[in-house]
Order: sequence, then structure tokens, then C-alpha cells
Amino acid sequence: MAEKSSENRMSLERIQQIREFSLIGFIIILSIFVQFRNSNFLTMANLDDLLTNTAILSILAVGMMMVIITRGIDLSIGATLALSGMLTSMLVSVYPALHPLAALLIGTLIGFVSGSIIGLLVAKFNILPIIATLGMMNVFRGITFLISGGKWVSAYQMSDSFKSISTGSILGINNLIVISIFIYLVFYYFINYTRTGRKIYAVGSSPKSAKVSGINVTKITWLVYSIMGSLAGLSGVLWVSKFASAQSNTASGYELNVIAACVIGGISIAGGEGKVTGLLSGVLLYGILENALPMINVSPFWQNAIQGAVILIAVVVSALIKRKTGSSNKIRRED
Amino acid sequence: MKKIIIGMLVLLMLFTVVGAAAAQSGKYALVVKSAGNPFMEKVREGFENAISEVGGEAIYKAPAEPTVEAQIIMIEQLITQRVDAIAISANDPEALRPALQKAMSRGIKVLSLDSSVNPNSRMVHVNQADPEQIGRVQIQGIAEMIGGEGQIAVLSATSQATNQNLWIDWMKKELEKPEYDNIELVKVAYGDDLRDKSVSETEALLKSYPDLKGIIAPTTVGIAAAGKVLTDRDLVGEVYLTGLGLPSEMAEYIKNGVSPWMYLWNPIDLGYLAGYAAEGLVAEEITGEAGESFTAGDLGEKEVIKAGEGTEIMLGAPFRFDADNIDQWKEVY
Amino acid sequence: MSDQYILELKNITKKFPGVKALDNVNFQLKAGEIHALMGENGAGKSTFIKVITGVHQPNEGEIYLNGEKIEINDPNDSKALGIAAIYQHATSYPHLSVTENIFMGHEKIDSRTKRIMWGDMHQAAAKHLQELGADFDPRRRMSTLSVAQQQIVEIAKAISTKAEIIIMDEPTASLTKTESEDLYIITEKLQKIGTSIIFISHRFEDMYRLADRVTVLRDSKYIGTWGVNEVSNKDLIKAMVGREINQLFPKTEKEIGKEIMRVENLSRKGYFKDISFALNEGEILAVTGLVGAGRTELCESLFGIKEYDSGIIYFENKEVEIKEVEDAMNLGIGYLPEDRQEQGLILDWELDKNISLSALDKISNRGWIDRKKEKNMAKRLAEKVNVKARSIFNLASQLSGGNQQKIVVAKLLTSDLKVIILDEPTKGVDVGAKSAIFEIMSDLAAQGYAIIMVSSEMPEVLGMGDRILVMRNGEITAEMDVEEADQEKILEAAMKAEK
Amino acid sequence: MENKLEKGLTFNRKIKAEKEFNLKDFFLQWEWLLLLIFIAIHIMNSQLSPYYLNTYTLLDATMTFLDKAFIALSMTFVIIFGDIDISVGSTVALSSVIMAVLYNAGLSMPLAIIVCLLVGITAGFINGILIVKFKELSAVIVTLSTMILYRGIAYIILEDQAAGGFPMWFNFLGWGYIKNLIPVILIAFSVAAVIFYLLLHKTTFGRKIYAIGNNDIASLFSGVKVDKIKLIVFTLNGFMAALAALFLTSKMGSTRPNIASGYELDVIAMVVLGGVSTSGGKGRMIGVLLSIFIIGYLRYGLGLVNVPSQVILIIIGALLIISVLVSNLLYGNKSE
Repeated sequence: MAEKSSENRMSLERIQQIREFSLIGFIIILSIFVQFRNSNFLTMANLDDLLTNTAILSILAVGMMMVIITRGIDLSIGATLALSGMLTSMLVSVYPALHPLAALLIGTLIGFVSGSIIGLLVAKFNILPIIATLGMMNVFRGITFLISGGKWVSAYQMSDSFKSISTGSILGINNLIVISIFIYLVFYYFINYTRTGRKIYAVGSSPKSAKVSGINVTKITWLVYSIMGSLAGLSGVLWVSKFASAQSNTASGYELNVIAACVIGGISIAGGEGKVTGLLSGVLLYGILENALPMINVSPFWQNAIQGAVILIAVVVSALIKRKTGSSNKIRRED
Repeated sequence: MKKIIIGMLVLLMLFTVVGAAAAQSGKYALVVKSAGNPFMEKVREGFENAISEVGGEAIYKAPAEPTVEAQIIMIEQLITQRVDAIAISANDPEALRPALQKAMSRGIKVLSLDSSVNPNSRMVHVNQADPEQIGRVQIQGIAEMIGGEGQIAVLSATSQATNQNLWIDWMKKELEKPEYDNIELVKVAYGDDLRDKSVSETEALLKSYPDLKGIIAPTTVGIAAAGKVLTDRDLVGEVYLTGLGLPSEMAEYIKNGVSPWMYLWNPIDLGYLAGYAAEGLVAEEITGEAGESFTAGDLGEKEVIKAGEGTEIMLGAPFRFDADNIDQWKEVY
Repeated sequence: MSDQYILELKNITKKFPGVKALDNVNFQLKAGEIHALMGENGAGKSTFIKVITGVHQPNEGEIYLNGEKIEINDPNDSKALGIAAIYQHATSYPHLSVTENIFMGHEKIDSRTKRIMWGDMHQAAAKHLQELGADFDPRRRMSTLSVAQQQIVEIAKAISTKAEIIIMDEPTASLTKTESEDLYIITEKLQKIGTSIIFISHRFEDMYRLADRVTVLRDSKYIGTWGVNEVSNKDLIKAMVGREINQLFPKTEKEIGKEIMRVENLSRKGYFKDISFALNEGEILAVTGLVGAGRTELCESLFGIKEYDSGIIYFENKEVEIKEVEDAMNLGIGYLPEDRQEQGLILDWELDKNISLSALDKISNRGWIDRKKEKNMAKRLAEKVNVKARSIFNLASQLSGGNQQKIVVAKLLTSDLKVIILDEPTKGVDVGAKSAIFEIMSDLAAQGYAIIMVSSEMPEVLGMGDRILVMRNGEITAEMDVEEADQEKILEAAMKAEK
Repeated sequence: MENKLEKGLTFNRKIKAEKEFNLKDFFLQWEWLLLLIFIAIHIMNSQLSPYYLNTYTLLDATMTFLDKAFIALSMTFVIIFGDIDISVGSTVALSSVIMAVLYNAGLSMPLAIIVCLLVGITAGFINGILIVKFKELSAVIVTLSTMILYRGIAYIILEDQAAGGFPMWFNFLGWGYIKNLIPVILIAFSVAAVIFYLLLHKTTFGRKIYAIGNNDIASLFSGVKVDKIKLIVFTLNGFMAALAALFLTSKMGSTRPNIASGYELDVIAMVVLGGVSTSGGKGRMIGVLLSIFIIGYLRYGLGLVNVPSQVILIIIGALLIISVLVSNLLYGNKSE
């Protein structure tokens, strides 16, 4: 029997592929359908818009994926993003000559500090991620309010070079897209081809095993939240530059969109599982839903329900596929 | 354990049920929609100016999120503090009724400003501008910009606050005039007063209606987002933008020609007027009946007029911001 | 003198809050030997290993490697020193590939770019597996492997770190006879290439088959070290348990009564099919076969954990349906699960709550719990099964493995049972507790209870069973009375037509 | 009483069945710390505001936070499972919106209220059935999806309109007083709190909830109907959300699809601060009750002296983290 079912389970590697293919298939069908309804959908201009608008989400999703792989979750990223965006743009409004790259760097640094505090709470003091990030979400958001004194930083207070971070383009491709592609390449390499990257999976797959085999679980966990924070910080700068406005309630609730994109992308909340390629298709589907629904005149009031239904269907279908392909559905827990 | 707690509670209560009820006079509260809204910060400034002129204490309350629930709690806290007047910019016209009625029943004067509450839950409303005027003037503006013909669209907020829907209704009435026969209102889009949503809604408008000539955005978030999109796509002179915006946010787009001009009232004056109206109510100079009048500091004599089933005090016509005056205003608000 | 030892531990003491897990323990490992480490559960074996591998640091004592004093502060230190451990519960990463499991933490990387070289790693992994006589694809996911295969991966991992000392913590506990045989061969191979091995096991056959010397720990203390051939079985048991055990399989005279339960053509798709057997009062029916033959699944269906698809169950000659655990319990079927900690107990709970969990109806009145009744019941039953505990408010996690087992038995006693299903009742249980369990079983059978005992242990099956069912691939391949049964017959039936 | 199976076994060991009182353990209970915080907050508040410490204020203040506290009661059960339900805010909105729309469509108010409760029950039931039938999906994921979905449905129904105009007596739930002193909601909540306290600590149902939270597999093997109980608890959570919706709607006099957004986080914070571990199996009702009043009075008191809401945000966030930190340091951490 063990032999039999393990043959069945041999194809477990393929499940992930089946999942990704069915997701890509769904994306294609959806695109064709939308294109049918609005011929402007599959134009270069719109695709550029679509990707530009999805870029920030996709960057955050990379960080969230790593957090989720280690069995964690980060609810604070919207607040971190706002904090970094606010601080950076306030800085820019005082020193308009600040080089855009410096602004990006400062934003990332602010995010890193925020993330590493959370990392410390989770990794060192064993506070559950959902609690630690929920608490720090409040704290970061409050600090943003306090520092800004409730004021906005508006377009005219930002230098052109700062605003050009997200409006400029390289080789005709919007900077945001370029940055997110760059980040995907870096993290694809990091996750798949470096020892530290693999340790993230090890910690998520079995924290106990990781511990006895000498992996510094504390350090890896801390690292993951710090990376998440840094990416949120970077996204803060991009966000503020894109919308040319920094508010203290920027991106409030955005973390749920990011988590939803990860879930559609097949990142398992139970940890240890998830691929960059899967994530990419999840992010893409999410971006298309956001972009296409207004284009085919779906009432804005339907959009929430449609998104919720799609996420629910995505997770249920992937669970069903997993069952069909014979993975054991015994109630025993792994680990 | 339970007994202990109950015991403690009772003890605490007995301890100071005699608690002092030191009555102070002249506490005026301003409750706004949410924290972090620069328009409201300016309203606050005006309100505080007025209150300090009349020698009272101003209390400012801004919920972290723009929800009615939070405003209700704040009203209850203000009732407990025994303030003399509450001026509120409501997140919902109806849902605050029970809370505000409770306040009024405890002798607190209630008025709304900016975004009104229903007449039965206030004594008077301080209106920044006549909705009819606001609606009509925006159509007149966009018609002038696009030369009297072409497609236009409206980018609104969530339209949950009564304002936008009312203005849009007046816009539609204005459009019925024969001189606008060549102008077609193709869509009312909702950006939910969110930056990202407003941007993607603007983009969707541009894509869905390639011949679009003008956008009216009667909301500060929407107009700034639309200005940004039109600037980024370099559509100066092709798609015109007007509406209601903050000078500081719109300065750039007014100067680059995306939005040759736009409108807004002066939030500082609005707050100032609300402050004096509150004082008038507390001093029982007015009661909120139509026909009464009072002196609102520097703004001079103001009259309470009938509006629908309730009454209101009008600030004045919307102010037009264009390339000539924007520089002096962008630093103000 | 000490330089002939590759590893030597002197006077090691390890304290945890409230307990001494190791008390002045000495141990010497000769280069190239297989050294068995034995003792009852809770004797300190696991802590001992964790001290060697650096998971725990000793409070007192010294460790020498090749005669040099060393300090092992974390698992990485021990790895660097050439010490590898294969833990009792496989310490693998279920979501990751075999290759990664082997190389985690010491991946092959390009010396210049630090890039992980997956191709090289897969090749190396395949080579290691081949050396160990395994032929599965190293790209497979760890969770798709059988327990035995996972163990091979663990050994490959040890080899890949070029370990000179390998510690195996009860590697045969979850293996079948043939799988264990394969493991012996691998272990001997390792010994031939010069690896020194510490082998921990409850099974005497492991020790006799493999080990050169044996060290016994008891109650956190060092008892002694002997050459395997110098010490008698009886003395060894005495050293481990601290007293003599006369009879391991206490079979009492009893009468086998009338049929109580009959199963006809019971099937559950993918797990077992067409199972038919009858069970009589006072009978011990031993169900054996390879791990994964469907025995546990069969028992789970009989107990209503997983519903069967088809077939009929007769209980006291009446046709019944068992859809839920409650159905089974109402009929008077009790189940002692295989994994006590996971399936039998709530470790963070006090004993009284544990005992009453399966009998909440008996201690409650229309859903309201009667604490007094509950405490009384718990006290009575805990005393019945002779649990070594001070009070019924002790946490289950504070008890030793054998005593935890007794609490699970006490849980069974809360209901009026007729049939008791025991799944691998002695797995991971030390000699002392084993004999206690067999004693209870015999007693129960003598009183007329019907018992279904699932076991992979041949001596146990032959020693305790009255009738033996052999399963293979979800089907019954043989049924025999114990008088006519022997090891060969059972094995043949268990492995029929395989290879 | 002794059944025949036990007869064969006789040993002579005596085991104690009387609890030994340990002063240190007794005072190390989390609830004492909460009580301390609770008292400290009252002392602080009464120092800060002259209006705080009197019967009216203390009673009145409960009206500002008890609506979501209803959900905290049932959420305690969910979190003891080691699960979480983040769809409750949306369930509040959905049931409230449907109630209002049906009332405006001519349904009588009592019937509309029943429908409201039924909607909550249904929403909770759907969560439960998905979680039970798809064990590979965690509750976070299921309720994340339904959170978006339920609110989405509310938006489809009411778009961005408000609905209200309820009969005057309906106001009584959110605004009424008994004897002109005690808020109706406080009485309703006290009744609910007692019921939930008894349910969790005195009945077999509560015992089973703890059992499942500690070890669902062992529970199943002990004859606990794990799936059924989970289903009941998630359904109950939906019901309590609908109950909260009644009070909230009454308080607002009208409703719209965006009400109660972010409630889930407030509720979870209340439960967690109460000492209920999100890893399951731990926590007591009394702690949750204390924590509800701690957070509620803290917010109210700070609001009373007009501390900006963003500062309150920071204080609540910090309180949550520090208290968990302290509990980890005091009691060690199980997750290791």
C-alpha cells in the first residue's frame, strides 16, 4: 500500500505544474474574454498600464512569499509602506536635490528597520507573527500620522526627478516594471541558488529539523521579516512617487491584496511550499482582475465579490487537484 | 475571579460616584471625517481661530479611519465631556442621527459642516457653497475648456457622502441646457477617494473612451490622481480637467495646463464660519431657524436660510483657482 | 589508554529545570565499532545524543574526540567534527527534494559565485543513494518516500557530510523486518568503511545482529558497558529495568467463547478490500503484515475514524453500521492508537481530563460537567492501571512513555468494552512497560474480551496471538491458528508474490 | 459503577485527587496581570479626566465598544481551536445590509432581525463547511476569501447607498437604558458573556473545544466529533457577528456595505490580549472579558481627554505586543 500510494504521490512534483498551468490557462481565457468585450485590453499601452499598476503589488508579494514560506504572515506591510513613503517624501520636499537613487535607498532602509523590529519580535521573542505584525501595524501607522502631523506631501513639493522614479522608463519600459523584474530576478536567484535562500524553505518545511541540523532558525526568521520590511520600504518610495502624493493612510489594507495574490499563486499558508513562478502567475491574475473589470464595465460594486469568489475558487480547486492526484488525505499531521 | 472583578468595579464606582462635575464654559468640538486630510486640517485652523476669538476652548477630533462607527464613539466621548457645541463633518448623513440626537437632548448644540447630516440630527448646516452653483459652474468650466463639444466624464469619490451625488445631479441638470447639446457625459466613474483606484479608473476612462475631451473630478483625491495621469501621458491640451481640488496638490497641474483652472472654497473660512455659528448657537444668538442672522467675525453678517427640510448657512460661491493666483494659494492649503 | 577511543564522554551531567536528564554519565566509543545504547524510555538516551550533537550543552563533564578535549556548542560544531545523527523521528524537510534533504546546509556551491550547483548535487545524491542500495530519484519530494526510504536519505545525509561518527536513534522502530534487514546491511557497510556507529534501539535482535558492545543507561545514570557476547539477555534486561522480568509473554489459560464480531467483505478504496474475519470473546486476534499493508487503515475503519465504502459488520450477530467513532464506542469497541502522543493523549492536559475525554457523557449531566464525578473516575482508573503519578492533576507530558501508555489504557477502561483494538501496542515501548502491557492484555482476554492486536513484531504476534491474520496490499493473504503458525509461514504470506 | 473490564486489574498505588494550592502558580496567572492593567487604566483615566470616574460615564462608555465584544466571545472559541476567522467584519456588514434592505422592501422588523441572524448563521456555516471539508486549507485562507466575498455581496446589494429608517424601538438596542442608567447593550452582553463562560468552562462542549485545540487527532480518536464541533463553532461565530450587527445597526440608525471594516482585527486583538493563544488550546473566558474592558476603557478614556486617535492606535498596538512579550517571558513559550 505504501508502495502503491507513493507511486501515486510520485506525481506530486507535477501537481505544482498542473496548478500553474491551470492558472495560466485561466489567465489566458480571462484575457481572451476581456479582449472580446473591450478591444483596448490587449494593446501595448494597456499592458504597460497593467504591469505598471501591478508592479508594486508584485514586489511586496515576493517578500510576503518568503514570510509565508516560513509559516508566518505580515499584516504590517501597508503601514510600513506608508511610513517609508511619508518619511522619504518629506525628506524630498525639504531637500529637492536628493538623488532618486538615494531616496530609494533611504526608503528601503526605513523599511528594513521596521521589518527588523518585527523580525526581532517574531524570531527572538517568539511572538506569533499575526500578533506581532498586527501590533506593529498600529504602531507604524500611528507614527506616520504623528510625523506628518496629518498633512499630505503633495505633487508640487516633490522634485521632478523624484516623481520620475516611477514615470520614467528604460528602453520604453516603465521604471516600475523594470524594478520589479530586477527584483524578481534577484530573488529567484536568491531563493533557488543560495544556501540562505534554501534555508528559508528548510525552516518553513520543518522548523524542528532545521534546528537540530544546525540551521539558525532565529536568524533566518529575522532575515525574512527584514527583507519583507525592506521591500515594503522600497515600495513606499515607488508608491509615493507614482501617485505623487504621500498620505498617512496610504495603502491601508493593502496587505490583504498581497496575501491574496500569494494565495492565488499557490503559496501554502502551512509553510514550506511556494515558487517564484507560481507567485508570478498569481500576481498577474490579480493584476488582470484589477485592470480588466473596470474596462469591461463591470460595476465597481461587483469587483469585491468577484475577487473574493476567484480567490476562493483558486484555493478550492488547487486543493481538489492535490487530492485527485492522490496525495494522502490522512488526517495525520506532518512535522 | 469574577467576583473580584465585580467587586473592584463596584468599589471604583462608589469611590468617586461623587466625582467632581466641574462645569467649564465654552468648549467647542470639531469632529472631522478622518485624520490626515489636509482640507480638514485647514478647516480646523479656521475653526480654532474663530473659537479663540470668542474666548472658548476648541477640541479637535479626527478618527483614524473615515467611519461612522468611530465618529459615534467620539460624539459619545464629547457628550461625556459636556462640551457646549459639536460641529461635525459627517461620514454618513443618517447613521449619526441617534448619537447626535442624544447630544442635543443633553443640551449640546449640534451643527454640521462640509458634509451634512440629516436635518433632524442637526440644528444648522454650514454649507461651503451652494450645491447648485458648484454643479453648474463645473459644467460651465469644462464646456469652456473643450470648446463646447465632445465627450466628458465624471470621476467621483465613493459618492457615499451626499455631496458628490448632489453636485453631479446639478451637473446633469446644467447639461440639459441647449448650449451643451454637443457635450456628452459618457460615464460617472468612482475612484473611492483612493489614490490607486482613482488612477486606474482614470486610465480605464481614457482607454474606454479614446475621444474623451474632458474630465470633471468633484473630489480632491480624484482630481489630483487624474491630473497625475494626464500629465504622465502628456495629454495637455487634449484632455482637459477641472473639478474641486486643493491648490497645493493641483498647483503643478494648473501650471502645466492639464487643468487650466479648478474650483474650491476656502476651508479656513469654512471652519471659521462654523466656529462662529457654533458660538452663535451656544450664546443662543441663533437657534437654527431660517431668517435669523449673526455676525461671523471677519466674514461679517451671515444669514440662516432654509434648505430642504432644514436650515443652513452659506459660505459663498466657489473660488476659482487658475495659473494667475495659484502660486499665492498653494502654500496656504 | 584513552587515545584508542574515537569519542569519549566523561562524567556528563545535564540538568533541565527540575530534573537531571543525565547524571554523571560515561561513555566510550571505539573507532570502527558499532556500539549499542540501550535503556528504558526516559533513561536519558535522547538527551545523551543531543549532548553529543550539540543541541544541548552539558552542565558538567568533558567530551574528548580522538583524545582531544572538545566543546560542542551547537549542531554545526558537531557536524564540523564529523558527527552526524539520524533521529528517531526523521528530521527531514517534507516539502523539499531528496537531494536538498541530503545537502541542506552544506550544498555544493560554485567556489567563486557561491551559486548552488543543482546538477552536481543531484548527481552526488544519486551516487550516495546508489551506494546504499537505493534506486529512487533524488529529485523526488521527501514526503513521497516511505519511512524506510526516508531513513536511507538520512544516512546518505550523514555520509555526505563525511561523518566519522554516526548516531542512529531507534532507526528500526518504524521499519518492517525486511526493511530492518536492509538497514543492517547498510550499517555494516558503513562500519566497513571505518565509520563508528552508536546504535540506539529497544530491540534486542538489533543489538545481537549488529553491535560489538552495549552500554546501558537507567534513570539518567550510567549502568555499565559490556561486550555483546559477554552478557546474557536476562542480565541486560535487569540492567535496563532494574528488576527481573520472568515472563515476557504471560499467556494465561482461558476459554475462547462465542463469536462477538464478524466482518464480511469490508473494503475502503485505495486502502483495503474484501476483508472478512470473525472475532470471538476471549480471543486475541493478531493482525500482522508489512507496514503499509492496510492494517492501521482497517482498524481505523472498524473504529469509525475513516468510513469504509462497502461490506457488512455484524456485532453480536446483529448487522451494524460504524460511521463515526461514537458508533464504535457505543457498540463497545475501544481503540488504542499507534502513536500515543499524537493520537492518544493531550499532553498539555492533566491526567483527569485526559482520562475523561472519551467518556464525557459519563461524567456530565445534560452537557454539564460534574467535576467531582470526573475526579473520582480519574483517580479510580489511574490507580487501576498503576500509573506512576503523584496526583491526577499531573500533566500527561510529565509522565514517561510507559505511563502515558497506561493513561491511554485507562481511557479505554472508561467505557464498557467488548472489543479492544490495539495498534502496535509496544511500539517504542521499553521492556518494562512491554511486559506490563502484555499482562494487561492477557488479563483482559481471560475475562472474555475480544482483542485485535496489530503488530509487526514477530515474537509478539506468535507469543500473544491466538489466531493470526496476515495482510498484504490491503488484502488478507493468510489466516492461521497460532499453533500452526511460524515465522516463515507468516513472512511468506506477508510478502507473497513480491519480487 | 465499576465495569467488568476493570476487575482484573488491581494495584495498590494511591493517587491524589485533591488539588494542591500553590500560591505562586495562582498569582502567576495571566488574568491577574490583566486585572492589574485594568485597575491601572482606571486610575490613569480618572487622573486624566474629571468626567471619567462616575457611574454614568463608566456605564455609558460600555456602549462604545460592546458591539464587537459579542464577536470576541465566540472568536475565543475559534482561536482556542488554533484557527482564526477574519470574515466577521464582513459578516456584520452583510447581515446588516440584508436586514435593512428587506425591511425597506416591506418585511416587518422582527422578521428582518431574524433574517439578519440567519444570514450570519449562513455565513458562518459556509466558513465552517469549507474549513471542515477542505482540511488542507487553513482557516485564514478560507475566511480571507469569504471576507472579501461577503463584503462584496453587501456592495452588490446596496452599492454605495445607505439603508435605514428603522422603527424607533429598534434604536433601543444600541441606545436604550434600563432604569435610565444601565445600557441595554451592557445587559445583553453580560448575559451573553455568562452563557459563553459557562459553555466554555462548565460543559462538555467547551471541554471538547479545548481538546480539539490541543490535539484534534487525539480528540477524534477519543470519540469527539471534531468536524461537527468545528462547524458549530464557526456557525456560532457567524451568529455572534450578526448579533453584533444588530447592535451596531441600531446604534447607527442606518447601514451601508462598508460598516464594521477592520472589526476582525479589533476582535482578534481583544481575544489575544485576553491570553488566548493563537496556537490553540489555551486561554480562558475571564481573560477575554477583562481584555475587552481594558481595550474599551483605554480607548474611551484616552478619547475623553482628546488624545489623537493615531496616538491611541500606537498605544493599543504597543499594549498588544508588550503584553504578549511579557506573557512569553513569564510563562515561557510553547512553540519551541
